[in-house]
Amino acid sequence: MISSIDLMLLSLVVICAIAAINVKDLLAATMIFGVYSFLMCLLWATMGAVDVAFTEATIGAGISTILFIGAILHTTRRSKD
Amino acid sequence: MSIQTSIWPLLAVLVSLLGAIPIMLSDRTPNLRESWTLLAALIKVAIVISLLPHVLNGGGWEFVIAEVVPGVPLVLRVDAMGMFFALVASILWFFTSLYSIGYMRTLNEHAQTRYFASFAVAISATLGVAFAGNLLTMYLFYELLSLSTYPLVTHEQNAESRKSGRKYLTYILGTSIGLALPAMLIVYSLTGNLDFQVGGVMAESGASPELLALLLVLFLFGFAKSGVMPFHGWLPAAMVAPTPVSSFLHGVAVVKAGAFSILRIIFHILGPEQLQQANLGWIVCTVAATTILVASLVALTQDNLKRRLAYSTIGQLSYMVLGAGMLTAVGMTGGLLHIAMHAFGKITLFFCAGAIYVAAGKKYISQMDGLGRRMPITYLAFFLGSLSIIGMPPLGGFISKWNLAIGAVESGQLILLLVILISSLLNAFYFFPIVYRGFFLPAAEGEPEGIKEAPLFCLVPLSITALCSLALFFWPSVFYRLAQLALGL
Amino acid sequence: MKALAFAATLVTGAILLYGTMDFPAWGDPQSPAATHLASYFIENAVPETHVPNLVTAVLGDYRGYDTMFETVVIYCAGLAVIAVLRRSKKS
Amino acid sequence: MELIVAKYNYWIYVVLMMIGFYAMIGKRNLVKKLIGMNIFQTAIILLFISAGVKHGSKIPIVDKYEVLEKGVDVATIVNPLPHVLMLTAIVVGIAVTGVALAILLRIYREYGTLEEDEILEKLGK
Amino acid sequence: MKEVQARAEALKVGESIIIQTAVRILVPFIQIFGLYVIVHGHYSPGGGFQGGVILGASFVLIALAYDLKYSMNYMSERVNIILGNTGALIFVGTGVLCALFGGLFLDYAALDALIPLGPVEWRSFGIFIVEVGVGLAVMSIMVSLFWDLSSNGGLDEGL
Amino acid sequence: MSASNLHMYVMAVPLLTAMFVNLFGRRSDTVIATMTIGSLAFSSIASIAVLANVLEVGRISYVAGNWRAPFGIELVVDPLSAVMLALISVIALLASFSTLKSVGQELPGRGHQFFALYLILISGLMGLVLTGDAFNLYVMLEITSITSYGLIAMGKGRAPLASFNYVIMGSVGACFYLLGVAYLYLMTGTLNMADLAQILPTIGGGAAVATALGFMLVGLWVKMAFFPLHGWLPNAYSLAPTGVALVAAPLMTKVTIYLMVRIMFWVFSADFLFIEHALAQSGIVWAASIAIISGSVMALGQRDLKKMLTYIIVAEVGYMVGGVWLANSTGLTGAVLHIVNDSLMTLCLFLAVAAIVYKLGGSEFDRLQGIYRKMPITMAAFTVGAFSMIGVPPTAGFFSKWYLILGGVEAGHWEYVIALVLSSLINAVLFFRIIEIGYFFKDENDHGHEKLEEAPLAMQAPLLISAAALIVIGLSSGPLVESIIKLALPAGF
Repeated sequence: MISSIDLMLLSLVVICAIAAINVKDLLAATMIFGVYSFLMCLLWATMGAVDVAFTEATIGAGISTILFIGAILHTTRRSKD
Repeated sequence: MSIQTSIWPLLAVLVSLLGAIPIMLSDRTPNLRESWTLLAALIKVAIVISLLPHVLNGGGWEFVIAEVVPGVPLVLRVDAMGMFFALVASILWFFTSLYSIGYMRTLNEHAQTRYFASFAVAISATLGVAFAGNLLTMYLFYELLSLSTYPLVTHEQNAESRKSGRKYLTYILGTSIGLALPAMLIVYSLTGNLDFQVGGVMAESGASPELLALLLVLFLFGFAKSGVMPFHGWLPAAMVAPTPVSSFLHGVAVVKAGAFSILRIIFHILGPEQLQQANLGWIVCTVAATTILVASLVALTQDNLKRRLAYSTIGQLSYMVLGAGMLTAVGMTGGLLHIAMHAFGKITLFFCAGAIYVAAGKKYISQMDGLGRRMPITYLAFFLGSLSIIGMPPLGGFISKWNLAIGAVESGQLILLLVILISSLLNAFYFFPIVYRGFFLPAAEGEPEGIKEAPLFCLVPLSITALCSLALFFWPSVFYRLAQLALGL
Repeated sequence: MKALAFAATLVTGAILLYGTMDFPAWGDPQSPAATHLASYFIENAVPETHVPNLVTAVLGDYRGYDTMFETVVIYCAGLAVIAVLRRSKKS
Repeated sequence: MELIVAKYNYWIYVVLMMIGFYAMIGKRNLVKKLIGMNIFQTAIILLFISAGVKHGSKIPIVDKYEVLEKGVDVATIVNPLPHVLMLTAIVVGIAVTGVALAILLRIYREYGTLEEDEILEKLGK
Repeated sequence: MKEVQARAEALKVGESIIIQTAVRILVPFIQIFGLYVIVHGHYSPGGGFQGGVILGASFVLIALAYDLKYSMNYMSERVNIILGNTGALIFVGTGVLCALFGGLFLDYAALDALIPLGPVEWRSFGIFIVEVGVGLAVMSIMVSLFWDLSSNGGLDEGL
Repeated sequence: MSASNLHMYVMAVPLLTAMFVNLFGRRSDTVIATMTIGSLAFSSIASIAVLANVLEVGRISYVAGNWRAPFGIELVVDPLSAVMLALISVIALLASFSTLKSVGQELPGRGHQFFALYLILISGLMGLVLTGDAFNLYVMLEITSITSYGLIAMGKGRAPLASFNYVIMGSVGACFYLLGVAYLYLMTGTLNMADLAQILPTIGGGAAVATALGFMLVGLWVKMAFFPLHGWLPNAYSLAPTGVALVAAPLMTKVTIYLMVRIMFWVFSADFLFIEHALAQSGIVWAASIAIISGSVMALGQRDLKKMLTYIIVAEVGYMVGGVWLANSTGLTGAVLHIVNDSLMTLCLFLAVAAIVYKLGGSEFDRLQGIYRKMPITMAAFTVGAFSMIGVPPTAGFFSKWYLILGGVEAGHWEYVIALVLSSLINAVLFFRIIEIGYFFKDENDHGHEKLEEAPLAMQAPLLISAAALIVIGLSSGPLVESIIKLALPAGF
């Protein structure tokens, strides 16, 4: 009994992960990583881990992304790989 | 045999180590510094001699320093064999100290404080090797001796001496860590014990002959201070050191510590009996005999006096090893005796070489024509010393060589007798020309006038040691008795 | 370099997959993870701490020691960032 | 088939972890390495969280008075322990990320690039 | 950096009056929500970390909408450091206090000796205390992380 | 203060002090110094008391929050962890005198940040040795890592790059460890080490448990810089501010080795490790032998004293890992003894380096010419440390090497014995090169009366104490092993 929502989320997560490490633009990578975090957060919410989901939403998708962006704007967006 | 606990062995070892501290502190006042050196030397001789009677009566002294490994404490034990070596070393240290003062001052050497301090540490370590009660303690002092003589070898601080220092350490530390230490650990893991016992601790271990052979080889080459080939290269290199160092290194402390260690191992760790049963004496004998012959031949070709003496030393050291390798009572006695006899002879020779350098500034034999007429006392002493080394009566060297020869006959290996005879002949070949040139050849053209005997501080010690060599022929009984006791005869 | 990294990743992944063979089925209520410590917390957390949010109860009390160091970790991070990055006003 | 149904979740986690791991060791861009690190960490968190899942159970927040009076059926509630652990792990993750970003900025100040090979080139000069 | 700044200037992102006003209105609510998350951690998802991050986010928001200098009117560097330290100190201090009052480390029930509430209630209350500590620490550190990373350590100009 | 909390205070006092240092140390270095030294002195005394107590009464189980063991987080004070606790606090105390000086010179005005991180690092290390909970271990691991990332990145020049490398490698290590914990948790449902040790034999050693063990070990190996996972260490330690290297070099790798021992014998069992995975066992001894030799050889290529020492650390890690995996009690005794001795030796050497860097501004070989004349006391202590590294009796290093080699002989792992001996020889080369440069490289007409340039007393005193400790510990290693180390070994060993 593969629940379809689970499977969908999981495949999205994997796609996001691959995209995040393969996009050449770091800012885009960071944004994709934010999406990844948010999907993770949904996944955990479906697993009943509300606290973790909440934390991931605030920390992973929120602050962490902002910190990445802050750092990238002060350095460079380009990436060779 | 009554073993008494006493702190005196420790004091005997420590006296010069502690002496190093005031020596270092009186850096700016040479007179005071050298009084400390002499004082320490005197006290040391006194302590060692005061320990002697009890040992001669078959007793011993013991002092446990610390319990470091289960079953193997750091312990000093004065037995006959240790006493034998300690007696030689401490007496000769006193003379070397006297001689050093004269030598160093006349040449106005640099870094004399470091020199005297290292010297003090080195003699401490030598005595430690002599008095060590087990293999671990001996190893400890052996390493300490290597390290403390390193600054002496590198004394000149120029590129050549640094290179020699490196060579010295490479050989000595390399073999002791690389070969002797594993061998020691194998012995420990077999027996759980590293004590020196008459008959050897390996007696009960039931080790196979192959293992015994491996251990023997590891130990034989592991204590490379004994200069057995192919680990002899450090010795000629170490000749860059000041002559008192060379005399002490080659006459007494370092090389004898190596030979002494090998003898100790054969007598008291591996055990002559076991080696005899496993029929392993030939390994030692082959190595020693080869070294004797090759070193004597090489010595013939050397023009630098100190280098010639160095190669001579390499050869002579192997006599001691050879004696042990014969595994017969007489042979082993001879080997042990040769430690003392050679020490007095060789130190005289080195003292003379130093005196010649101090007085005439000459290092090469080819330059020494006619020098004997200007420095008669030095040359006479040199003559006596070389006679002793060659093994001519009436000098001490004869006694040990006689024993060795008898041992060779007893063990039925006549080839060894041949080796001894040939080598003695070679000894004569490389020593007599020096004396001959000194007395009978005319001095070279343009020789500066006014070369005369070295200062008194140099001259007195070398005369005394030469006379000692002579005396040992007539009164060898103390050393003879000690050697007998050491072998449990 | 990349090939090496890829190979290392594959090997590691294979080992991890091999390890999952023994795992209890996903979401199994009888798995050891769900029974051993967990049941104690679910049963006793509320009576012992009067906190209805079990996660908070375990976080704040049973595993308060962890949480304390978690705070210290974040504190260290703040401190480290200041120490590494901050430039003094003058320069 | 039974095996796949029971375990497919775990396998996907492993794939995720390996994506992160590869980025950490294989990518040359330092930011990419960091993103990889975060992916790796979240994947591990996912693994932990799924260890607490029970089929047909509720979130770990209960009614205090009901529990005090009647007790609670263990099987109905999700295991809270992994959640606790993973809260800690998330916070640790952000802390490391923060410090790493700060170090990144310092590196950029020094070398003006975030590519490992370019930095090494500059060092070589 | 300059380039980014120039582009931001051109787009007038940082100074959009709509955003600024929206932020100004939103921030108090966000902060109240953050406080709620902290103190209501006992009964609902959330707790010190989440609440702390939300509180921190409110300051970050100000800094994003205005600029860093302006946001430091709300919380200065000094206050930030003091709050961060205080937060961590509250947690560790509570633990040590429990030990000093004869219990084991972090055994809140031991604080019963201080004010008698009953051990179980003290545990609940102890969790509350440490959550507040966590909240404070996380808030100030999130803010400080943002400050430093978004201004490259200079604390002068934001993103 | 009740005595049962004493070991807790050992750890908590530096932690609390860290925050106070950050709050109040901004203006005055004296405040920082007083607080740091005060708290560490307290920790040292208390930890020695704890050690004495533990040797008397045996293992103490302590649960933070007063929840019984598998539910709350258990702190374990047994002889082994008590030894480590005492070691950490004493070494940190000795190091911090020097650190205070060198930070004052290298990082003026940032002492309050530095020492807050520094104290948390130390208390994190203490937490690591105390913990009896697999997950808490991860948290403590991250504490020590994050503080050291920050501390290392405070250095100049290439230090941030080294630190970033360390971040990546350290995170890989920590993640691997956490993965191992996850696997164990999935299989057993518990995190407490003692509990794990009870449950693991009942479920049998399947693929998941073996994987868990593997990942935990690899994670720790990354953290301890076990060859070939050592890449981050040399740069990180040599480029860090000297004060960091002073405490990180002696402690970090050794504590990680302690953790490996802890995981191996207190979570898994010797049977599981050495009998069921005999192949891995001998494989790891081989790896350790290679680690020893390559660490030493890489050290040979260095032209900077600090960097050279960091490669020696890599080699020393090989010693200890090999000793532990020899699978006999002699080897393990040697490894544990070597943890103690090696931390002291490294401390001694790094204190000397700190004094040199303080005076000369660097430790490249070229700068060291004639250094024995300028800093005779420092270099005398350095020589003692060097002898100990080489393994010259009666310094401490000899005796741990003794046990390690003996263990190798007993286990029949000759490659390990050869590696140890060879590395001793290479160490001899390394250190005599320094001694030669420092002592005998001098122009001919120098008569050795240069101006003394000794480091301040605050740097020399700990150095001399550590050098003396090397000899004292060496001479008393018999009683030390009999009365402490033997007790610290796992039961049945």
